[in-house]
Amino acid sequence: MKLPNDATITTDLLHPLLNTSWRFYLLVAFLGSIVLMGLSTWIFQMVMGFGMTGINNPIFWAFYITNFVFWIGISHAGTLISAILRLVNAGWRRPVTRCAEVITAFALMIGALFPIIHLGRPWLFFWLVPYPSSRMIWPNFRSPLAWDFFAINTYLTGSLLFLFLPMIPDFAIVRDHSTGLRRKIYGVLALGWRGTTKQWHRLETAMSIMAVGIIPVAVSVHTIVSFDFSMAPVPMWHSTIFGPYFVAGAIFSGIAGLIIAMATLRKFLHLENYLYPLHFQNLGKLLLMMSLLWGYFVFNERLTVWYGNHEADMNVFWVTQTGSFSPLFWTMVTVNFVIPVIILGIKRFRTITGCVIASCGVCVGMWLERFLIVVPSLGHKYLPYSWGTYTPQPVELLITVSTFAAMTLLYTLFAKFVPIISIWELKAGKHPSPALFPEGAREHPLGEVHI
Amino acid sequence: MAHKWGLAVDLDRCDGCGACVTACHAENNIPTVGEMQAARGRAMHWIRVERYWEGEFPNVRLKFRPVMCQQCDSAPCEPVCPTYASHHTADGLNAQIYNRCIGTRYCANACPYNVRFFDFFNPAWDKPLQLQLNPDVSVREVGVMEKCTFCSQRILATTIQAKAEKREVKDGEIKPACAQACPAKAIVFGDLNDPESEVSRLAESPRGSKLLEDLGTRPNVNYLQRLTEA
Amino acid sequence: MKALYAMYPDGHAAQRAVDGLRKAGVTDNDITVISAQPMEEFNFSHIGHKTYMWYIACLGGLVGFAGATGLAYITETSWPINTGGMPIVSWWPNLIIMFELTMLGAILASVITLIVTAGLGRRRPALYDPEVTDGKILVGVENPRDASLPDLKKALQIHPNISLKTI
Amino acid sequence: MDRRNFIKLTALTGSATALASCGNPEHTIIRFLPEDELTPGIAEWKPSVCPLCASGCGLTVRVMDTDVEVTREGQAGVTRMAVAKKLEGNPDHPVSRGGLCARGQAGIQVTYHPDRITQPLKRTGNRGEAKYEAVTWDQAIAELATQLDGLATAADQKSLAFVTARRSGRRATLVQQFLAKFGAPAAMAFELFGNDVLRRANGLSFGREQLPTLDLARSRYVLSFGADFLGTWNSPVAHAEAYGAMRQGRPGLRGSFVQIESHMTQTGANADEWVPVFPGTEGVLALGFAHVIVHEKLRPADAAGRAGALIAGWASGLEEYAPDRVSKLTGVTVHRIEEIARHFAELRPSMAFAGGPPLAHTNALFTAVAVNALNALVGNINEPGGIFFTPQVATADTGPSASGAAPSFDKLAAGIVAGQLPVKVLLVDGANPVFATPQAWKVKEAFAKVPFIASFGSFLDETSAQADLILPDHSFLESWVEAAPESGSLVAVMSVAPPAMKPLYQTRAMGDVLLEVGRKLQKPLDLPWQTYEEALKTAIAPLAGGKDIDEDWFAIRKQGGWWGNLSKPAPPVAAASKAPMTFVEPQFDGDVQQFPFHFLPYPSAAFLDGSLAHLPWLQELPDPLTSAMWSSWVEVNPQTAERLGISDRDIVEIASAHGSIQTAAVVSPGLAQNIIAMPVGQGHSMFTRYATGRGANPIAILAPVMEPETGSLAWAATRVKISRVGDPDGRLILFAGAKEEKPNEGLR
Repeated sequence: MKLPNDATITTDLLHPLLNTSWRFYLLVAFLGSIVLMGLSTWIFQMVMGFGMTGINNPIFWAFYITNFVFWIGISHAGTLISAILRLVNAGWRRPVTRCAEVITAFALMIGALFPIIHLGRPWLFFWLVPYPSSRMIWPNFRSPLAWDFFAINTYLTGSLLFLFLPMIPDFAIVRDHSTGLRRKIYGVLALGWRGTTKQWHRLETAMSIMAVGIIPVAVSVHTIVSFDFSMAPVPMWHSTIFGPYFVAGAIFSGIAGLIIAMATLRKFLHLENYLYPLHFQNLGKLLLMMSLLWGYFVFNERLTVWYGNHEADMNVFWVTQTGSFSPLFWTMVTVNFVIPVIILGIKRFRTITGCVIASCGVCVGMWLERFLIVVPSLGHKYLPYSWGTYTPQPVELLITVSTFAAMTLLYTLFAKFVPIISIWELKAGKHPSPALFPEGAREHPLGEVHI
Repeated sequence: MAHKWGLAVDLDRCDGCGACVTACHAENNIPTVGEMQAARGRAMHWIRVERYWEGEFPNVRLKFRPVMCQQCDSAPCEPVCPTYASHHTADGLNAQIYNRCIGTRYCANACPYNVRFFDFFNPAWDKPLQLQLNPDVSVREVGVMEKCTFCSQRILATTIQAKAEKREVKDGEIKPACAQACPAKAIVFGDLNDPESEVSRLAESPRGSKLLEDLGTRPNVNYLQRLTEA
Repeated sequence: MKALYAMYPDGHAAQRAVDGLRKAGVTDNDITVISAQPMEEFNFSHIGHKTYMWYIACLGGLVGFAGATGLAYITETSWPINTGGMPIVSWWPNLIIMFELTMLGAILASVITLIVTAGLGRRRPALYDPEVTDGKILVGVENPRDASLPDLKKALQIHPNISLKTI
Repeated sequence: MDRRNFIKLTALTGSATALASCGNPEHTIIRFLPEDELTPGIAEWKPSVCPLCASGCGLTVRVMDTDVEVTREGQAGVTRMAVAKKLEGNPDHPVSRGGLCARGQAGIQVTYHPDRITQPLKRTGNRGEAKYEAVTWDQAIAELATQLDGLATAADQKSLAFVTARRSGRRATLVQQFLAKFGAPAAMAFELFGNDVLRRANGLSFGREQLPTLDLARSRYVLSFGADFLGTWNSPVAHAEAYGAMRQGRPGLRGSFVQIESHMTQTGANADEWVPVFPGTEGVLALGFAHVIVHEKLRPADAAGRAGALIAGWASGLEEYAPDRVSKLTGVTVHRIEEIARHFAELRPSMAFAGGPPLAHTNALFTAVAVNALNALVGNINEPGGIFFTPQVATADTGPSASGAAPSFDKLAAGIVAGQLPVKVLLVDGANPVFATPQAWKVKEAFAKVPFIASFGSFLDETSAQADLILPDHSFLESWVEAAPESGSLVAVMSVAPPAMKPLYQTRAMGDVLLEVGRKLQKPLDLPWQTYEEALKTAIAPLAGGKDIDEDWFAIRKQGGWWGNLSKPAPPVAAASKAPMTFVEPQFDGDVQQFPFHFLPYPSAAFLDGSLAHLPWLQELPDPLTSAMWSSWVEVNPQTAERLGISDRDIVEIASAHGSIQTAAVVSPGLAQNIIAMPVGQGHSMFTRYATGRGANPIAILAPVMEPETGSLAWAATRVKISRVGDPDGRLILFAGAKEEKPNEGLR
């Protein structure tokens, strides 16, 4: 396999931008129709009334909130991971960072949509925004939902900038390699980037500041999402472990999502020369670690509840362990823990395919985890007379499906209009900073350091 | 001195007949959701008579407990509402401002008593059933939370009347629909800040206890236990 | 003449040109080096690496923090709603919002600094050559004094087949 | 059935305006001037009387002004009207004392029911098809008059029959006078859950042919034999009020209460001691108690007096009712029998009473008399904290009495079917026998043979649907309403109240219609009154005993009735001669092998005998024990359910020798293994949009077994078999959380 040089890097990575196949249009049309279906379903739900969903008394939250937490979790793939890799300057990050950060941006947008979809009166969602209304009634900053609003917006802004800044030099490259309208557009996007040493320095500095800033924000976001639950006196919600538990789970599902995305790109954009098995193995190891961490958290949560033996908690506990929700629970344990540990723990299985299989399982499992946190607890609060059960209705299923389509669609379009691998960072790999590497050390363009 | 409205429910008087439930529907314009919605667990009863079986035949016992909003002093439903739709009033009630509610349903999750109800559809009354609607109570539109108000419309009417007559509200002058209907007089409403009021007197009772007290919600409803033998 | 520059195939050549210019008494601030990627290992790449961005970011953070504190306090006191014995201004929850806005402030501050100091988004035409993106390295001097032109030319002409360009 | 057309028809005007009012009513609908001066937004409280059951609770009605769609002279429009908003108990009324049961609260929906009959209707289709055309009142009354004239000219007045649900009060008097003057037999009062046995027994034991009034408030020990007195029996609101006082009304003294029944009722749920017995053996148990009391010399046997004399072997110490034998017969342990007996005798004042299923067996009269004897033995009659008999206001005034007593309803039906009783004209008021009688009675077939049927019903139910002519009555809020409570009060009561609001539709008070028909006949009946109000006034105003009858009348109607001590209360009726009675095993219809279960239908808390199933509030009211809404169910003991493979919500078939029904099962610990219980009320084939085709009707499969002495239906004397026929299909709707969610029980 030949190592790409500067020229081939540019041509290879610009290839998808500059020529388009009919398959692309077909895919976009297909995904787009599903997304439209989802939107119309939502409108239908608003017109007919929220009763179209399976929500009832007392299960007031279900699918939509599950999706919300799930997508916010997925969003923890990119920015967090790439920020960490940037800070430790792991060379192998270079081809990975952008496709990771894109996931964050889009997953956040989709995730942030669900709290609005789930509102009884979605057309009033802006009452969450702190603006000086006529009667000067402001949002209630005691409400975890208000915290969500701030946290998600900060994280979204940060992630978008974090994604955009490194794209500027690449836009410049596209600008210089294209003509006509495309040249104009990318010219604007490139903000007149030239590539002077000063600009490179500023860019690098900004990126490291952002990296430092974005990590605590990412952690805070999912902690706050977990507060949505742990702040309420609901059996098995009201737990101090939820913060780290959710963050770990988020990164867990995030990495899984990233692996799937990378494998897809590698296959369809023919990036075999850039995304090596090495990357998947590294991410696979990361996933394995998170899987173990997740198992550790679940064990903690369950064991403490079981020892605490509080009646209300135990009702929920048994319903999930052996009751009507147990099939879901044990599926979750299998696909989140057993399978990943087997596949990723054994080197021979830690292939690209292996990683993808494990990741798909993890995505399913993490969705189930959120569902199992939301629904059984609400269905089994303190007074058994007011217990309830839940069955999802078509609108919820359709909207859920359509968001997965939306994610794929956005990703496809992005890969179409932006080099999915940061060109300049790949090239920069050839020019390591002497501060970081001893004399004679040489960083392989794809990340491995050879001394 | 500000009022602090509270209820005392004497479970030894309550015979579980359900008069309070229908009375509440009649007073507060609570819609009947109908067979389909009831089957999906959306029946709205601001007050419900919970019943719990104990033991097996023939040594079987049954206990009734009317459960309405407990109007907690530190109510879990209040701080979680992002729009202040669910908030605390000066006389100690957990008020719900329907127009401020955007329907996050967070308050309902936070409520340990499950006494908050969500309007899944716009309420409808087959004509001319709407003629019965109480003009003093607003009808809730789709997508908002609603709950027991201790019949705030009655509280308001009486307090205004008292003010107009330049006097204090007399104990027992205000009766929520449930208390007024209850044939066994099991539900007593009054001002807990007034040590002379009957509800305060009953709150002193050794039989008295509060529902899910250990959650620290500090409810304003006192349940007087039903005695088991003579 | 706006600028005088030449394209070099690799970092070593560019480095020699830069050194030449320096010998010719041109200060670093007047030397423009443009490359398709940062080239940390070459001395010329350190031109203009001094920046206060970190401090500005911290400043932005402080602004965000102050803003959040103000927002929380003002909004919570502007409508003194009955919270049933809980504090009107409750700092523990507010801390979360303060934290988020602090980070937001820092991030925005650094991005703005980047845009301003790196001269991004400016309209006026600047010294540039698309060949850069093919891997060539541009070294040049903007608005040279006519007097010094010969020296500059000599300094940039490190090799016969380097063609000097002007705009 | 073709309800759609029916609604189109009856709601003709209403729906027309409704359609027109889409958009801007002010522009499309004529606005009539308000008939009376209103103070906008100010509520007025008017007295009324609740007619939904026989208790006769006094109401106060909250009346406020509202826009109402009405038709005046056939012109649809909107007017401002004072309409009822809420019903409350009348605090001054001696029966309700300010309280009101769930059914009473929902009573307001009778007036505003969307499927009310709004004008006279004449049948166009076949019977039961419910195809009607609107006619004017003149036409309708003329029609009825001609039918009656037809009988008169044929000198066949005897073949006019009148079926009603009420047995007392001026309305009954008016009917009775009408029939008497016309020369027809007396009206037939038909109630499924009637208490004729108890009345007869009280007549025998105490000379009072009426239901007892329970002075619970002052009692210390209450012994109830199967009576659901807090839920559906006798005068529930009065009982509940007194019950509250009994429990917590007396500082330091809490009355205790023992319920003896074979199926847990809402009342039984409140008992300190719940004693299940074998069905039909309650009387033996009562005598077992008496035996203990007498033998332990707690009371002398002769203390029972006249009541005791009715029991064979009373004087000789009730030897065949020794605890061990009683224990065998009833399934109650000897120890328990003795304990309860001692408490009953020592914790005075005490009381015992029987009602419901125990009095729906073939040996019911014996049971009732036995309980009476037990009461008398301990001396609880007309004693504070014991049993009283409310002094009855004599509302039936002198006049010709009906020619010949009415046959019991089953005999009437059988007679018609067999052709021995040629009923030519049948008038129905407030009763729904087609629904509330066993199919074995063939009531529907009987009605099919009657040439002309007229109904005064406000709704199209199974019986009205058989009618050729419907003369819709006002709702009770729109008309003069009265009740002469038979029990529930310690003083004499006559509840009466003027209309609380103006009529919404072209309906007329049944009393006025009868009076007008009487005038319109070829040979006018010259009844002593011109209007129903007059009929009420003449009898009730004098009760006050004031000088100016009009003043008295004004005061009475203002407070919603008259109550107080009668100047000359009616004396007890003389002792009817009756041979001493002895216990005979209750007879059950159906072979024990083939039909192993006792079938126990019981009045449902929401619908009583089914007459209230059309009220949405009551449909959605969770049942006190099962929490079921909008559905019917059958209760099965857990062991039985396990044995038959039945689990909650499964669909089961209940078959008696006379038919079978299907409904959902509720596994309940509140009844014995050999009993299954089912609430009455659902299963209407036609009763407005809210009740039609919902659930199953247990009365249908009851055996035509009668209590021999009174000829009333022994509705607890049927045996059935039960089998699982299907998986849960969602027809049973429970408000309470699912019971499944206790998965840890297996593991602990």
